[in-house]
Amino acid sequence: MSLIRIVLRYAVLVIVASVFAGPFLWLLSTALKSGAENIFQYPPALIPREATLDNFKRVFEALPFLSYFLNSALVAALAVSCNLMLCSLAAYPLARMSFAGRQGIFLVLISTLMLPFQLLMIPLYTIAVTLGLNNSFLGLVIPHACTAFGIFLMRQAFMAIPHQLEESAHLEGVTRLQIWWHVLLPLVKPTLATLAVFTFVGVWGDFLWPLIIIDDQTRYTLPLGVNKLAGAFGKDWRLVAAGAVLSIVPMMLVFLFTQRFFISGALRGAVKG
Amino acid sequence: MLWQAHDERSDGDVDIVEIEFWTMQLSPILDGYINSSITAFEQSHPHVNIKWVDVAWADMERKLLSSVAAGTAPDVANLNPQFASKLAEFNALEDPTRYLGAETTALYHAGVWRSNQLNGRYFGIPWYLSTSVAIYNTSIFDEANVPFPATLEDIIEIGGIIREKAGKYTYFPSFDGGEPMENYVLMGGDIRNDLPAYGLTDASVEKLLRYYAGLYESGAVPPSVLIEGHQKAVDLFQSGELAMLLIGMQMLHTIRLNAPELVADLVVRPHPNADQGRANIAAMNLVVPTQTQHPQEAFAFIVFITSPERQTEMARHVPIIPSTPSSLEDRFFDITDPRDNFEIARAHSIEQIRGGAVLLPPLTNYSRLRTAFIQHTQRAMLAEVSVEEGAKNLIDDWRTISRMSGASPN
Amino acid sequence: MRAHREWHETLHRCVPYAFLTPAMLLIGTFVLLPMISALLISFSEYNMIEAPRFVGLEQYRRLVSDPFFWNALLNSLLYLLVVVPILTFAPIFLAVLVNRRLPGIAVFRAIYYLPVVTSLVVTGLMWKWVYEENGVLNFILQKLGILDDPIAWLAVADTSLFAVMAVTVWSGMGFYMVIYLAGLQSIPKSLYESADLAGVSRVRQTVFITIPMLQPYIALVAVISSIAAMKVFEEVFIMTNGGPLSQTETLVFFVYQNAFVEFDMGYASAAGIALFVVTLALSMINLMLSRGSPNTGITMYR
Amino acid sequence: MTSISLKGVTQMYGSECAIHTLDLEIASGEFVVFLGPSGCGKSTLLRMIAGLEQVASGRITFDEVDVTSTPAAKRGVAMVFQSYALYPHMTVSQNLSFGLRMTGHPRKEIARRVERAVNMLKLGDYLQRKPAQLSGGECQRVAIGRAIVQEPRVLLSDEPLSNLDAELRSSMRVEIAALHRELGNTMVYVTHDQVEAMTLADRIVVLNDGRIEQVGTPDEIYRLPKNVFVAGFVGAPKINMLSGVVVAAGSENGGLSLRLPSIDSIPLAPMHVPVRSGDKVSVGIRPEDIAIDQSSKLHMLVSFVEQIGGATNYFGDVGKTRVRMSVSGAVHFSAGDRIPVRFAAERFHYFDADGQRLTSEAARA
Repeated sequence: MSLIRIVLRYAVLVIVASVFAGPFLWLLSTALKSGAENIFQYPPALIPREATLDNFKRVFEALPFLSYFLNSALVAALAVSCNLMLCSLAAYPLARMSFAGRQGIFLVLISTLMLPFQLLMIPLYTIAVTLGLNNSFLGLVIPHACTAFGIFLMRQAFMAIPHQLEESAHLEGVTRLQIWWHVLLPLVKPTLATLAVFTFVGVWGDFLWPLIIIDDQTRYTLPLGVNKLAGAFGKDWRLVAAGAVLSIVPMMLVFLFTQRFFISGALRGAVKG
Repeated sequence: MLWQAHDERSDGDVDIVEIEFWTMQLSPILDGYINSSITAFEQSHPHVNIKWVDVAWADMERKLLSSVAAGTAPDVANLNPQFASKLAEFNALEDPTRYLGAETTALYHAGVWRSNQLNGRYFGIPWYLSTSVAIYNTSIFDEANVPFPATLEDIIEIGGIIREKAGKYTYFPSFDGGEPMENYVLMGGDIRNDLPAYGLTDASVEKLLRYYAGLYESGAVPPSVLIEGHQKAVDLFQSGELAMLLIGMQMLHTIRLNAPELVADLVVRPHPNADQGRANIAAMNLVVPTQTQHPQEAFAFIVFITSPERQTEMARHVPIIPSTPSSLEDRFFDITDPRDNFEIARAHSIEQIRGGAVLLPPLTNYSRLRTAFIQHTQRAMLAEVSVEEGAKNLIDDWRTISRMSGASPN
Repeated sequence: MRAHREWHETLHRCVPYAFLTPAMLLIGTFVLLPMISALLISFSEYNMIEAPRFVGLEQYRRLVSDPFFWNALLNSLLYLLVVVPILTFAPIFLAVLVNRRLPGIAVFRAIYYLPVVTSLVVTGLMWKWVYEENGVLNFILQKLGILDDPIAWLAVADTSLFAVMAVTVWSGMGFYMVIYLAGLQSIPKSLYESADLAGVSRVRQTVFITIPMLQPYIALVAVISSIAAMKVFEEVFIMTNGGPLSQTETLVFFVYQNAFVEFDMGYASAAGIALFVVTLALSMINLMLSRGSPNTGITMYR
Repeated sequence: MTSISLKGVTQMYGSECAIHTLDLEIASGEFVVFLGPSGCGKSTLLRMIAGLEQVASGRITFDEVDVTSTPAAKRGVAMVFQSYALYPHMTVSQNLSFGLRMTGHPRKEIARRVERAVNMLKLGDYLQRKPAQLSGGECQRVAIGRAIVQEPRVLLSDEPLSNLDAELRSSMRVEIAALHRELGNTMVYVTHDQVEAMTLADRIVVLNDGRIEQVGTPDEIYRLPKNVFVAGFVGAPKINMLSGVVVAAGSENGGLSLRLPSIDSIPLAPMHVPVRSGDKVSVGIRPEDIAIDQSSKLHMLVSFVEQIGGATNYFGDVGKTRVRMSVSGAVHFSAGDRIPVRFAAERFHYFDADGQRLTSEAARA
C-alpha cells in the first residue's frame, strides 16, 4: 500500500472510531470528574478539570464490587463453556447429518428466537423455582446455557467446511464424536471465538433475568451492582459512570484477547480448488 | 420439603420462622440501620429470622410480580401505594386491621392510614413519608427579573418571561408516577372511587389541560417532559438549565453532590399550592402478601420497624419524614441552622405533611386510568386537540374504564 | 450376524439424536415450555396473581381493535425496514476496514466493538446525553452551522423514532462486524490477488467479490438482525419510554407495558404471539430470498 | 486383495435417477478406472463402493461378502479425494496418523505404517509442515499416504490429479502406477481424463448418464468402442462421425459407398462390411485413420491447423462434412489449402441408428 493509501485508511479508521467511542468519552470523563465539578454544565466539558480516580475507589468502598465481579466471571465462564459445547454438539447433526425431523427441529429452534424474553420470563421463572434453581448461579446460567442463536451460528460454520474432510476421517474409521472434536471444532475456531464473545456479552450484560432470579446480594452480578449504584446514591452520576466503566473493561479485555482468533486463517489450505 | 417439616417438629419448641423482607432502594445507605433493626427485632422474637432483600426502586414491580406469579412472594414488602393498590385489587395483600389493634393503627398519620384502603379493605401500613417542596435557582429568577410563582398557574407567565430573557426552562412537570393527577387535585379537582368517571368534571379537567397547554406554549417546560421523568428534572436543574423544582427534600442532597456550586443560589419554599390547604403526601407502605405462611410474625415485624422510635432513628440516617406523628415531636426535627437549605426544606415538609393528605386515592384499574390521563393531557399540551375536546375524551375514557372494573355504582 | 447388523443400524440411526439431546433438553425445558405456556396464557385472562381464566380468542379480538397495538406493529415494521438493511450491509464495510494487518488495528476493532459489550442501560444513558437539547449532537451541529436552533431529538415526534433507531444501529454494528470478520476469513486471497492484477479498485472488489462471497453470512445477519429489530425494547424503554405520545412504542414495548404495568398477561401474551407470527413470516421470506436455505449442505453417508 | 461386485445397483437423487441398474465385477488386485464426462455418475458410483452414499437398490459385495449396508468405516476402503481433504490444522505427520490414532492402533503399529508410507512417497522432508505450507503435488502425496497407512483392501481415488499442472500430473501418473504394482491391492480410480485412464487402467469402465457404456481394457475401448458415445469420448482429437446412407456404387471397392447428406460419397472397405445397401448408418473414422493421398479424389479444405509436436491436426471440410485429421510429422499445409485425403476404409467403425456398434463375424476377426 502506498503512503497516501495508509494515511487515508487511518483517517477513515479514526473518523469511524470517533463515532463509536464518542459517547464513552463522556462516560469516562464523568467517571474521572471530582466532586467539586458540575457534571451537567453547558457547553459540555469533556476534559475533567482535575481528573481523579476517587470515584472508582468509592465504588469499591460502597459495594462489594469485587465479589460482583467474581460472580459475573463465574457465571460467564459457566455459560460460555456450556453454550459452546452444547451448541456445537447440536449444530453438527443439523448441518451434516440426514435424519428424520431434522428440518422440523431446526425450524423449532429458529422460532424460539422470535418470542421476546419479556414474555417467557414469568413462565421460565416458575420453572426455575420448581427446579429449585432460583437464587443460584446455575439459575443465572439457564437462559444462556444453550441458545438457539448459538446453534444457528455453529451450524452455519459447520456447513462451510468441505465435506471431504469429514468423509475422509469417516473412512478411516474415526467416530462422529471424534470427528466433531478433532476435525470440525478446530476448523470453526473463529466462529467458536465469535460465539464465545457473544455469549459472554449476553451473560455479562444480562440484567432482567438476574434481577428476578437472584435475591441474595452475595450472588449479585455486575449489572445488578451497577444498577444498585444508579439508585443507591441519589443518582450520583460520577459513581454510576465509574461503575459502568468498570463493567465494560473486562469485556473489552475478553474481546481483545479473543479477536485474534476471528482473524486467523483457519481454513486456508484446507481444500484446494 | 416433607423431611424438613418432620425435622422441625421433632426438634420440638424451636420452630424458626423466616420472614423475607423486601425494601426499595435502602441499601447500602441504610445497611447499618436496617441490620441493627433486624437484630433488635430478632432478639425480642427469637423464633423469627428476618431475611432482608433490597430491590432498586425501578425494578420492584417486575420482581415482586414475578415472585407472586411463581408463589415465592416475600412476607413483607415495601411498596408505593399505587402499586400496592394494584395488588390489593386482586386480594393479594393481607388486611392489617385483622392483625393490629386500634391502639396500634392510631399511631400512624390518620390521613395516610385512611388512604391505604380499597373497596373497604385496608392493605398496607404507612412507613415513611415525603412531600414536595419548591426549590428555586435564584440566579435564573434574578436574570429574568421575575418573582417566584405563588401558584402553579403562575408558572405559565413567569416561565414565558424566563424563556425569553434567560433562555432557560422554568419547570419540568414529570409524567411519571401520579403527578398529573395529583396536580388535578391540587388545582381543585376531585378523584374518587365511588363516582362515575371517578368524579372527574369537565370544568376541572379543562382547567388542568389548559394549565399544561399553557406551560408548553409559553416555553416554560422543555419538550423532554414527554419522554422523561422526574430524574430528568433533577438533572436539568443541576445543570442550571431549569429554574425550579417541585420535589422531595431528599433531592437537595443529590444536588449538593452533583452540582456543588449551585447550592449558594438555592432558595427553598413550600410547594406553591400548599398554602391553599392542599399538600400532597407521598407515602411508602409496608404490605404483607397473602402468600405468606406467617402473617402474625410479618405484621409484628412491621409494627416494630414502623414504630415511632425506629422511625425517628431512621430519619437520623436518611432524609425522610416518619409516618408516626409522635416522632415529629423529637428535637431532632427542629431547625438548628437557619441558613441550611435542607433543614428549611424539612421544616416546610413537616408543616405540609401535618396539614396534608394523600391526594390521589387508591383506584381500581389505576395504571389504565393513569395511561389514559397522561395520553390526553399530553395531546392537549401539544395542542393536538382542543382543551375542551381533550377533557371530553379523557372523561369518556375514564368512564369506560370505571364501567369495565365495575368500581363505580352506576 | 444379521441381528448384530440391525443393532448396529439402530445405533447408527441414534447418532444425530444423541448429539442433539443435551441441547434439546435444555432448550425444551427452558425455552419451549415457557413458549407453550405463553401460548396457553394468550387464550386466557391472567393477572399473574389469580389463576388464569380461559377466554378463548377474546384477547386476540381485543388486539385487532386496539389502535395502540396497530401503532406498535407499524412502528416495529418501520424499525425493521430502516434498521435491517443498514445493519446487514454497513458492517461489511466496517469488517473490510479492519480486516487488515496494520499496526494498532486491534485497537480499532475493539473500539468498534465497544458499543456491543456495553449494556443497553449504559448505552441509553449516554445517548440521552448526546441527544439532549443542550447535548453534544446539537452542540456539534450548531458549531458546524447545520442547525440554527437545538432540537430535542428524542422528544420531538418527527425525529424520536429515528433517533432511537440510530442507537440500535450504533450498538449493533460491532456485533455484525464480528460475524462478517469470521466470514471474510473464508474468502480465498487469490480472488483479490487476481482482481488486483486486473486493476479492479478496492471499492469494486468489495462490491463484486466480498459481498457475493459473504452470501451465507449476509443471510445469517439479515435473519438475525430482523429478529432483533422486531424485538427492540431496551432502547425505547430507557430513552423514550414509548413517547412522545406512543411515537416510539414498539411491539415488545407494548408487550412489556401490558404485562408488567397493566398486569394483563393474557393480553400481553396474545400480542407476543402476534409478534412471533409476524417475525416468523418475515424470516421465512428472508430465508427463501437468500440462498442460505436450510436445505443446503447435507450429504448422505453412513 | 479384494474382488468387488456390484449387482443391480441403483441410486436416486430425489426422483432423478443418478445410477441406473448397474452390474460390474472388479477382480482382486485389479486397477479399474471409471471414465466419463462430469456428471456421469462415476463419483457417485465410487462413493457407493466406499459406503459414503447409500444404495437405493441392488447389492455390493467385497469378496462375496455383502457389504451393502456395512458402514463405510467397516469396509476396509481408503479414499484419495480430488481436494486432498487434508486436515489444515494438523501437520503432515499428524495427518498421516490421525485415523490410526483415533481407532486405537498401538503406537508401534502406527509408526511402522506411517514410516512405510513416508518412504514409499518420499514425504520425509515435510513431516512437520502443515498443508498450507505444501505445494499441490506435495499435498497430493500426503493424501495418498494417508490412504496407504490405512492398508485398505480397496484404494479408491476420486480425480486425484485434476488439480495438478500437466507436468506434475504425468509424473504422478507414473508414481501411482508404480504404487499399484508395489501395493498390489484393488484400486478404483475416477477420472475424466482419458490419458490417465489409458495409461493407468487394467480395465476402463466408461460411464455416461448413470449407465455403463463399455467395460474393457484400454486397447479394447480404443479399438472397439461399443457405441458412438465411447468412440466419441475416447481418443483425441475426437473421432469423426459421418452419418449417411449406404449405396451401391459401381464395382469399385465391392460396390458399396457411404452417401453423405452432401453430394460427396465415401467408398467403403471392400469386404466384411456389416452393412447393406440402403442402411442408414454412422461411420466413425479416427483422425489418424485419414491420410494425405495425392491420388485421392476427395479433397479437404483446411480451415485450421494445430501443431502439437510429433503430429499435426488439420481441421476442415470434405464437401460439406466437417473433418478432423491427424498426421504425424510437421506442418505442410495451412488454412485455405485444399488437401487430397484418403479415408482408411478398412478401419471404419460402423454404428446403427441407435449408436450401437455393428459387427459382422468377419469384421470381428
